[in-house]
Amino acid sequence: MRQYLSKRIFSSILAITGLFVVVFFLARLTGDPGHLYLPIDAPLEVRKEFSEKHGFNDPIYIQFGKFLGDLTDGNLGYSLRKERPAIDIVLEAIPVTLSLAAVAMSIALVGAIFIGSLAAYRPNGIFDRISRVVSLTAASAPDFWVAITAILIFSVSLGWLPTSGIGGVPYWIMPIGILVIRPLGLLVQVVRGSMITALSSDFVKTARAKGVKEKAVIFKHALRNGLLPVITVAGDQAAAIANGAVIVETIFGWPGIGKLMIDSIMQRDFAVVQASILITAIVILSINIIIDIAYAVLDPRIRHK
Amino acid sequence: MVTKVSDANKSLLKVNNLSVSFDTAEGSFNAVKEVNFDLKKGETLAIIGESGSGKSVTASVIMGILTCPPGRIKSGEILLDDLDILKLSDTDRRKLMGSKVAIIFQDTLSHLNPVFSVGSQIAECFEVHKNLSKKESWKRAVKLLERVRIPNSSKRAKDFPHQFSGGQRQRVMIAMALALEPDIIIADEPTTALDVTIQAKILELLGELRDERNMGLILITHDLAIAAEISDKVIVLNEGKIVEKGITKDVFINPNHGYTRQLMDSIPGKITKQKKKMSKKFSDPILEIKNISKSYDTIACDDVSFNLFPNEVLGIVGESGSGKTTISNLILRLASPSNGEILYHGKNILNFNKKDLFNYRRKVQVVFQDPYASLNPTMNIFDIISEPLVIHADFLNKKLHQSKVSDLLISVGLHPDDAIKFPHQFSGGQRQRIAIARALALNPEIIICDEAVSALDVSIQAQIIKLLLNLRNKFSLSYIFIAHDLPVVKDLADRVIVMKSGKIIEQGVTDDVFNFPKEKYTKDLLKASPSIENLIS
Amino acid sequence: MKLKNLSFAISTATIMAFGSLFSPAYSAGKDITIVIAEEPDIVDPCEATRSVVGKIVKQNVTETLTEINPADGSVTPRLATSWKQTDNLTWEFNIRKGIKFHDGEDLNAQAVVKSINRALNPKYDCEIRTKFFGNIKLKASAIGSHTISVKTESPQPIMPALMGTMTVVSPKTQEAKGVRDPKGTGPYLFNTWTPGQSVTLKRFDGYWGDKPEVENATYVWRNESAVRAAMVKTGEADIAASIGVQDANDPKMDFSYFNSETSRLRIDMTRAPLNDIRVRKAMNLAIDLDGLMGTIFPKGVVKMTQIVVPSINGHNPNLKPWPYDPAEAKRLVKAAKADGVPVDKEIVLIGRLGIYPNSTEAMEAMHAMLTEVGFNIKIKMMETAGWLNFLSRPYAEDRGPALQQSQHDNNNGDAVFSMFNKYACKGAQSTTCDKQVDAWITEATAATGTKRRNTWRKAQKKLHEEIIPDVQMFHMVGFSRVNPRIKFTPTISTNSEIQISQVKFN
Amino acid sequence: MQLILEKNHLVNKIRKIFSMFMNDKLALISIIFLIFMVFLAIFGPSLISESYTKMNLRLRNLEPFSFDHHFMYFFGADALGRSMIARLILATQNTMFIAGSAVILSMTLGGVLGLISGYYGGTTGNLIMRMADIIMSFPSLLLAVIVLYMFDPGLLNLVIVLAFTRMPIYMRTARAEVLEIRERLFVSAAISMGASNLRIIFKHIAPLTIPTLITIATLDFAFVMLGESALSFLGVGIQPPEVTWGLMVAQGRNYLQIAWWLAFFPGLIIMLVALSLNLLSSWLRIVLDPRQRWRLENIGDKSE
Repeated sequence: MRQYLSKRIFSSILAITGLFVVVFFLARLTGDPGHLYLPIDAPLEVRKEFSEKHGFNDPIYIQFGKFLGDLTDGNLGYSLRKERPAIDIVLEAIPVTLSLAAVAMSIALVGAIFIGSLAAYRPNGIFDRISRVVSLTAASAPDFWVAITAILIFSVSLGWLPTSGIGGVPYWIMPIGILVIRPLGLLVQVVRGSMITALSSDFVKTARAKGVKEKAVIFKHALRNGLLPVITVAGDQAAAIANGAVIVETIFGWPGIGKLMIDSIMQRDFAVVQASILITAIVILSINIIIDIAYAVLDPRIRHK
Repeated sequence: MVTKVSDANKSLLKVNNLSVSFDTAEGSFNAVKEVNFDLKKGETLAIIGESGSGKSVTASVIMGILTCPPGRIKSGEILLDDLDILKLSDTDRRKLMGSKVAIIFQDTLSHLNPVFSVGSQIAECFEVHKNLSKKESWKRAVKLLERVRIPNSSKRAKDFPHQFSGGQRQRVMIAMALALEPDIIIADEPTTALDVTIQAKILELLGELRDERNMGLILITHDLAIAAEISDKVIVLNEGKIVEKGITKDVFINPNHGYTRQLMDSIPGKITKQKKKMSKKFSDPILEIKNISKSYDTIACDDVSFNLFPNEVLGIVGESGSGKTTISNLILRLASPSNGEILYHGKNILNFNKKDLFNYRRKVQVVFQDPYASLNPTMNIFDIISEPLVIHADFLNKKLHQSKVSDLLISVGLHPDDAIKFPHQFSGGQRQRIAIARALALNPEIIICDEAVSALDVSIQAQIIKLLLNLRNKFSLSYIFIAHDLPVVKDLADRVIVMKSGKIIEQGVTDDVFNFPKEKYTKDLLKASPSIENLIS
Repeated sequence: MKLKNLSFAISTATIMAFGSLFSPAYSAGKDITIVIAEEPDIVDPCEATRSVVGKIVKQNVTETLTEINPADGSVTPRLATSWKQTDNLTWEFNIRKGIKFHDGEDLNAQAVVKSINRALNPKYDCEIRTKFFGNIKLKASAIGSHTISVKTESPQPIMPALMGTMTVVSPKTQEAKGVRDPKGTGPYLFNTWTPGQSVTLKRFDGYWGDKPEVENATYVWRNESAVRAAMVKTGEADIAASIGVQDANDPKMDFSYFNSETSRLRIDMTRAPLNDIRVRKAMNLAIDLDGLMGTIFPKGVVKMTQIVVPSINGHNPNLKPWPYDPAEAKRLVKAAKADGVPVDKEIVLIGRLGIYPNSTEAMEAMHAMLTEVGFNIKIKMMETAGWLNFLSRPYAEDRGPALQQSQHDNNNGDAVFSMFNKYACKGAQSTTCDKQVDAWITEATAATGTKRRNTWRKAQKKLHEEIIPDVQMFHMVGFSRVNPRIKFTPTISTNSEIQISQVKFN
Repeated sequence: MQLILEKNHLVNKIRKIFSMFMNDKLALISIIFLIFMVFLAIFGPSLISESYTKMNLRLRNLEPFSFDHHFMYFFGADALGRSMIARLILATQNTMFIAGSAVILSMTLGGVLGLISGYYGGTTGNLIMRMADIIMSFPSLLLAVIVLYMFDPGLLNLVIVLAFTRMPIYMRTARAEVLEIRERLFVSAAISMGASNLRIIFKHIAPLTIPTLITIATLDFAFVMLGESALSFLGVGIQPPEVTWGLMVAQGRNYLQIAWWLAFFPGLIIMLVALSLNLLSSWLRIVLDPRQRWRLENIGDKSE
């Protein structure tokens, strides 16, 4: 297990490095940021002088070399736009997204386990059918559309919730709600599937033959096994929820990493793009490693490999 | 005293007119038809039947773990202490499960929950039924493990099912069943997957415990020999119906029903006489195995040498882990040995170039143990059987494939129309025939049968063995016949090799080895295999 | 007793905590909330001409030397009380006396000079320099305690208007680097900035002018127009600067106003078939501007005849907008085709996403109408950076014929801020080169008074009638939503500044 | 005779599949709906007259469900007065094309890469899996945005980008399946017959992975559609005058207060298609899992 983990960490580092190089070049291929920094009417000479000064005219490999040099000093670059170290900006944004994602994911997981288990107990029963259609319908709608409709309904028409922004519990309800539906819909199906498998496993028969109560059969014997595939999918959802965060943060004005990335890509604020991608990738890969550990904790067969 | 006697005669369990059906797309079929039996204290009832005979379904019904749907109990009652448990509420019934009646399953790896330690799974019985504290339950669980002779039990209790060997897991299962000292234990094929020596020990333990606690034991098995060794009473099930019923000795000595007789005839070790007619002319060996060794994590095969002669059946016997499959893989060049050489007609196959190897593969074919896994489920039978012909395209004109496949199907006892079907439409025995047809397609010299009949019911086993013998005569084949089951080898092989831990322990002409074993291990093996002869004689 | 107190305190605290948790932060009292479209990345007053920064700091935190009256383009005093031109190249400004910066520094000639030098420091790419003073060599010096002189290498007759962009900051302000806590002389102090969430301004008690009513102003930002509009509707915000026309559906709170933007399609005149005047004429004739008004474009837009809006000095009021005459357009296309002009060639219509509300639909409409008269148009909508690559020189050599959706904002009083860049031979975004127009631009730039105005007007006329470098569209209107609890009328300058001191409560 | 038998077999097979559909009414409705949509995608655009797709500012934001105009305006008209029905049909073709080709492309590429990685293992296999890691360690939406900023958001690029971001799931699944299938006996049997690597991969292993991959692909189709609409929201989706449902929702969102139908109808269709695909996929999963198939076989029995 330990060997597996260290291998996993090593390959993650490899992946991050690869991603980083790819993004560096990709970003630079999207064009000279000088146009964007300067006003539209800026004279040609000013433009030239600007690119010269910030090294945007250098060949890309020289830019990369410079960047690597900075990196070895622990410097992730400096945002020309915001005149601050990129890492500061990213570290400000990441807790927002993390808390948003953590709350959303917890709700999705708990909800999915509950709904999915009940649905699996009587496959094709009425609860199963209803929960399937409802969860899948919700997960099938474009999220930005749901978000704006929700604002119009719950804030403007009904006045129950604030439209947007950061604050107490009411401010969380809509963003979380939007962020939850897709993973919830997906996870309900995964839980349902793996619980059906678990509930029809032989060891469930053994438990029943022992006279174990039905509740314990479902929530102890079956669930513990049924959770394993759920955890894997939940891990894959980590990156997907970052996608959702881009949309939710943009609409609800949450200063998270998703919005930051989109904004900085649009503004060609390369330092911020790179720093945020690096941090996001580290977070996502860490989550995956944590999930591997969780998997091993839950499944002794993996632990002893 | 009087009460005691009547007590002893009282039935612990009575099954009356039990009928169970299953609903499928093809319609509903009756898996169990009006089954009656009873069980008394200290008594062992063997339920004998081949796969699909309804024996396990009966056990599931008694334990209340039949999956419904698709299963459906149509009629009948199950009296446990005069209480019809089919009429009880789930809660009341649950109280009896494990405490009055407990079950031991065949496939212990899947029947034990993989994510809980064995100790906690045994302790759960006490927590559920006796409301004991966790600590006390654990203590008792450890004691039980000790009773079923798990060494170092206080430590092993914390281990998980996958950390135990098959035999040990079966002991854990038994411990779990014993936990609440039930009146009845149902053992559903408890030893099927185990080696003979371990099987003997488990059966011994079960008998011992039955006597110690004066329990009733229901032993469900397909193996007549096991039933003969351990049971007092026996019922024979065929297609859900009881065809024969009575005291074990009576049934085996004097079977009434045709099906029982057929089962008795199929017991391996009886075809011996037909085989003897074959005269053997020792010529140059086709295959010479010289000092081969191979190790994976452990040593799988260590300095093994033997020869295979034309038109000979060579049996290789050994328990799991003895290295017999490794040898098959080495000969098939699915793996390479770390040492030694394999000569085919005097040429070392390990030095073969691509073309030589390709030609070699044409001459050496294989039939694997598991007919469910050895046929590609996405290909139809024609594609499967003709695949060797497609690969070795120069062997036969493509236009002739159709008729060749038809011929092959006929020669293994199937119908040419079967060619358009898919593997899942066939039974295990039929699939094995298909695998044999495929092996014959290229007119090979050698067929390696790697546990080719182990997974089959006895009656089917007998048919396949007969088929193999016929084919040998017809096509002058040589077989390497690998098995863990000694009687099967006895039926078929001209010579036998006994293996243990990667080494050849003993080899010789079949009858010599079976009748006058030289090595202790061979003797142990022979002794451990249950047999009806003991009962009859 | 103590225990009782404690429990009372705890329960009160809990109630308050929950209260604040469960009620949205509605603005109340003398505080207002303003919701804008995007977060400022920097708030340095030197960037105040950028609309996102200007809306926060301009005339609120920092003030300019002069101010331009949006109604007629005239220049009025702000921090400078008066000014005069001493010779062709030199201007003198008198600075208001007795003013202190937010950090306690005195406003005097030295401070103003320092502020100008800071803005024009080539090490700092501040927008005042890059946008307005990029081509001007300028030297500012103090010639009295409260008088400065500004000397340029070439005549700058509109120096007072240019000084309307020059924000004055405390002399202690850091050089050559943007600041995140600007100190000016304005009626509001820059109070807090929580990145990603809000900026707050607080009333400055030492302000030299009238004491404004609003005590605290909070700026928040939301990308979606619908959300901005909803926030004012629900009372979460008081002013939503710039909302889409489709969201401006409540006459009680929505204002429309000219926003000084002029929208057009720039024609790349260097590429066939666009180098043929009949083609350019046909394009203008093909557009049903009346049909677009009140549908894709808001009702109040005005058909343009030239790049600058009517309030700008140099606007020619005598020009007539193009009529909608598809038959004539088709005839012209046919005629051009007959002369061998490759009118069938694919022309790319480069649009920019979100340049104004409905920008994509607008391009779809333009596409439909141009296609109708026989052009082969392909729409290519781009985000800002990509779009910019096509907008300014140097142009790609291998480019094909293109129309570019663009919008120009000039609320600085004079046509000079538009004409050179758009239409001079060397203009950064010009594709036309007419010697006559070029000469007029040079002439008008150096001239003053009526001559200046008339020269601009001549140039406008020729461009409109004989050169036709644009498919002309509209002088645009903007929409803002204002909470009825306050009195604030958005104007043409609301795009670039929101003077909180003008906000009154109802 | 062979032929007749084969035909019968085929008929039986179809009958069986049909009866399995009959047993899951939701799946039946889904497949009928999807077939209708495919039909619409292929033939729809040629059936609608050009006049309905033309700008008609008089009918701008025409309200739906009115009979005053031609039935093509029954679902109202958009901001340029184009018939919603006509637009939706045009969008069907584009959406189906984009999502369909993206899914097929990513399934094929990802599947083959996964097969290779699983079968050969070693450095190549690891390298391929690291590639999957890289793609997965980053929100796909942003990757797509970056790439589409770099290249035009044309139809082809859109397909490539969407396919690329969905690839890892196929790579991982195919690889995992191969690692398992590779150990099965029929593969050993094929090797001992002398079958070549290519034959083993494509004849023996690939067909077994396909059902799983197709199940994922059905789901993925929905994901790709939603991803495409998210790209439209961010402005890098398909470019007008081409249209997809996603673009219609993205453009219509601005009009939610005054013309809700602009975003509602395409949103509804996306939802219905995604839902149908989801239902179909869960049906497929059951059909392809022999342990669960009885659920479908068995219900019918009772209803008969």
